[in-house]
Amino acid sequence: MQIEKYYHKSDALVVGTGLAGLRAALALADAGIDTITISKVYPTRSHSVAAQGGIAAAIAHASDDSTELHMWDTVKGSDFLGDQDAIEMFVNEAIKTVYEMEHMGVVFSRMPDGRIAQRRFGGHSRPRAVYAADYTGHVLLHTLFEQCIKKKVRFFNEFFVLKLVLRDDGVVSGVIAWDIRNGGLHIFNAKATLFATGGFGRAFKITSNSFTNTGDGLALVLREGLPIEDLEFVQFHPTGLYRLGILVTEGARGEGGYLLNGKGERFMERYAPERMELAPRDVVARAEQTEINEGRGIDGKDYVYLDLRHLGAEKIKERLPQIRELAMNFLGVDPIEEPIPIQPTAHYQMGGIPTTKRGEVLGDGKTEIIPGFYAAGEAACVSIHGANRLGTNSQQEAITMGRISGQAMAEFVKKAALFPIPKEAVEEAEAHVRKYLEGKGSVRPFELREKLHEIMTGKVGIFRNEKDLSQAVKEIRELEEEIHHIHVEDKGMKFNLDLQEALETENLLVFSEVIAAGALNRRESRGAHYRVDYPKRDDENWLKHTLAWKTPEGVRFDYKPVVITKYQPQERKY
Amino acid sequence: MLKPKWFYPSYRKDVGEWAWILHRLGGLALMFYLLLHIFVTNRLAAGPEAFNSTMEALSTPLFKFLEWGLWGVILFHAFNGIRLVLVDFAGASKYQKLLFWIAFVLFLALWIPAAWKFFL
Amino acid sequence: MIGSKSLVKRNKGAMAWFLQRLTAIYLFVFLIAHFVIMHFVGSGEVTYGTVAPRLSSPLWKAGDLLFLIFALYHGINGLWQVLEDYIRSRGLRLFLYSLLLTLAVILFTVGAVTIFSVKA
Amino acid sequence: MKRKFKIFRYDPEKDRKPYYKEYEIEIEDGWTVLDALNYIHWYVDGTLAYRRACRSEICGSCAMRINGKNRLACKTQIKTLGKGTIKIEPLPGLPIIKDMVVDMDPFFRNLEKVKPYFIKYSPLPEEEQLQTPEERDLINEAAMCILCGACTTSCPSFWANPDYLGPAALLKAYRFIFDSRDEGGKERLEIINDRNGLWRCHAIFNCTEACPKDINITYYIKKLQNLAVNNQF
Repeated sequence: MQIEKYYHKSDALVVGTGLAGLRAALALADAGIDTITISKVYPTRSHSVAAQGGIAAAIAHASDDSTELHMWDTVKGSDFLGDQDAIEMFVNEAIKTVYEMEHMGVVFSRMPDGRIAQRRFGGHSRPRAVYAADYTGHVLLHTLFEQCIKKKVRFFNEFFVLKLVLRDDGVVSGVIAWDIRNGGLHIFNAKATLFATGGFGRAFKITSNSFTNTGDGLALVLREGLPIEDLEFVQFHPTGLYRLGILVTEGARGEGGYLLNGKGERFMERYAPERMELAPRDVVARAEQTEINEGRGIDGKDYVYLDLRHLGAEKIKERLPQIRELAMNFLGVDPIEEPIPIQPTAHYQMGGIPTTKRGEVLGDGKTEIIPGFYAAGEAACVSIHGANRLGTNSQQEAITMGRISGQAMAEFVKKAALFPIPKEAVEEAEAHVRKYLEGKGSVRPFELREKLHEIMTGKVGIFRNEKDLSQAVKEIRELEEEIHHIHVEDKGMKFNLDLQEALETENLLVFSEVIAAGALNRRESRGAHYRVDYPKRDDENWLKHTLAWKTPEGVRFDYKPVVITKYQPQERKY
Repeated sequence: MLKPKWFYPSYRKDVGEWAWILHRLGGLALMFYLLLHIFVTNRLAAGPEAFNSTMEALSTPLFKFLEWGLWGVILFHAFNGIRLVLVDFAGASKYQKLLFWIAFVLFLALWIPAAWKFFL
Repeated sequence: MIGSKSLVKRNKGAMAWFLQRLTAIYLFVFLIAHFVIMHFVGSGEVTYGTVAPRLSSPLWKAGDLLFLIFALYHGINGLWQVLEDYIRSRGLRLFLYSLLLTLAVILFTVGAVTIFSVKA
Repeated sequence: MKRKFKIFRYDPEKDRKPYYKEYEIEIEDGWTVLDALNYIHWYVDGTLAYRRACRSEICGSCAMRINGKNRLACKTQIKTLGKGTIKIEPLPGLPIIKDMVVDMDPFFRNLEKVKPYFIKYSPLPEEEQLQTPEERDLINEAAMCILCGACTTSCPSFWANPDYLGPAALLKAYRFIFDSRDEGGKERLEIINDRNGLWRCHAIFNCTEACPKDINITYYIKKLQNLAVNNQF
């Protein structure tokens, strides 16, 4: 079989076109850098588009607020695992980000006097979420896409990255990608490469994430022998539509929605008497799961209700139109008249590719910067979110870190040289595709995925324990063997969805082991990571970031300290 | 370069598309009729005899029937035209379906009973 | 947001669109009146004797002339709109446009001759 | 419950011309057309190609023609499609890459023609530009567009003449022209006031019928047409 090869050169390369990727591309274009973006999908299909509730910034329009408060809320929300120097920078930049986005034309919801409106969100002590009804991510992503069109960024849409080119001398000089539409290998050679490849929700059975969120960036980085930070912290969003996991924004609770169990009780009273439904997500998701596990789900089943009826038809239609539409279409429930059946859904990865505050990727996870390699957004771990992210901080992080990394890249590119891509890298990528196109296995990609879903949701979910986790690690490793026997039915070059799913499944398996092993390794409960057998936070032994490497023998761990500047760890109560 | 296609007959048509198709075909028919009409009435300029003989030749039942058909085409084109004017200038887009059915009922009500006038 | 009075200089279809609708309203009224007079009041018989006296009054002449102009505008422009939908090549568009223009001039001349030459 | 699907198939590498293939599968209550396509792809025929991403009506990937009409597969509940065989085809009017996958580039190229981005010449304030809720309401619905392409590819004017900007691009123009903060309205109006622009809209309403976000696109195109006419005087 003939596989064509195409070569491209540019100064900067951005992989992923969600909020982080597009913002970085825009920063690069603003600096006059020739930029290529690569994406598995058309930019407006990136999963940032599905973010709903808002974007956090202490602009203090709806109350007294300050960056200090935002910082404190974020640090506390992170269960003190967030790096405080990064958080401090982040909350200050956040305000700039909101005004900057407004200047690009984002249609934020407004107060009667014409200023930007804000609303409450979980874990934030003030109404801090700047929003556009319940489609904030949509307007932000489209606005950045529009600005990139204006600046004539070069888009390569529907390309699947097969390999990150990390040269022997430790320099990243581009990526090698598969043209989904027409087949063929495209070799992108650049002075600097940014990974804004998003999250890994699709490792789980019930997830709010798009089909595209298969954590490809993480797998590519792990394959090159680089570490990943804090991957055991998986955020479960408390309100996913029952059985589907489709996101119902926290803004629904921010506007005043209640959570009810099978007995009709507002059960959050028992778990977070002060903040109630607006406690951070880890707390609410655990509370829900506890109710369900103890038989107090609706009719004893595995869901609870999100009740919006008391908000009234007008408020629901104005502030939460999309939620209403989704509930009506997928569950046949009109939130104006009935409560919405919901359950926790895998939502966000707190960990990721370890980076500095400028988005530079750390080769050893600690201090050693890889020349020409950057990461931003959900794929990266600066660690702003620590062990648990607060709602609305992710869109803010994606855009803010996208901008900062883009600017850092622009500076780097102006001084850097272009290093060629070694022949072996291209051969490796080609072999990777050929393995599937020419293989004669018997396992279908989706069979493997379903097995993985069962393991991840069943054993690496909200409540974790030693036995399940060690079993999960073992089973994932077995699945990784099976990937070699995979059978791709479609052997064609044009839009081969089967091939894409096989490649994605392999990626899922690569990092899922790291999640499970990391969860097994961390013998404490902190933020989103809850060990039934170690239910207490253990600052003495575990106030540190996990760094994990893939090795043939299993996952290897190392640690780095948490940066603590202003706030000493204390008990976390809501 | 994108290849244009004249039409997708299999695309599921709602009233809007039906209205457009009928309006367009009716318009073409009316344009053709206008052409004939202008030449026929021009016989007036040739004096009474010429005109009357032409008119006589055109008073067969077939022409009566065609005239009745013409009345129908005009009615549909006219009422749907009013609907379009309302959509264009009065922001009536949200009511376009209702307006279509009103136009359609008016068209039928004025067309079908009018048959006796043409055939008598 | 743009002010509603800033000027777009070249005519790229805006006026044609507007006039199509303006003429439509006149045609709607005139044509229905025309049919009612021709077919519903009076004998329905069309001879020089019944038609010519009416057409020779100056008021009718003016109305007819206006009708001729508007109907031709509406019809030719409508036809042009249809052609524009399906024809993309600039050259062919130009050719058809001149063809339609010629047709309009011929029809106008023939029609105008009729209107002015009718005597009671 | 068993349901039959008649699916458009075309792989330019293998097939000389397109054909339809029937699949009968067991569906569950609450399934959307996308669920059915996934099932067929995963368990019945791995060579089937289509686009999908968010599966929650917001990314716009899975627009296709279902039972003759453009819709989002992820939004279309199977139970709303009656009892007969369900026919699935790609969006009309765009080049077909494979099966339900069409080349969206012409669609996005048309979008790019209308300067689909915020334009401001006067200096920006330090903080936000003010905009009242009423001013924002003017463009709220138009800003909901997800660029799925269902509207433009449902338009007979676009089928016949792909140079026509199409409803999606015009809606985007509206979203900026009627934005109280934007200053590029005049130049945008110059672009869309064109024989291949605004005036190819004949109020057929297919776009409005097809829009999965229930945006009354025709209404906004009409507002643009009126604005363009007013600017003639």
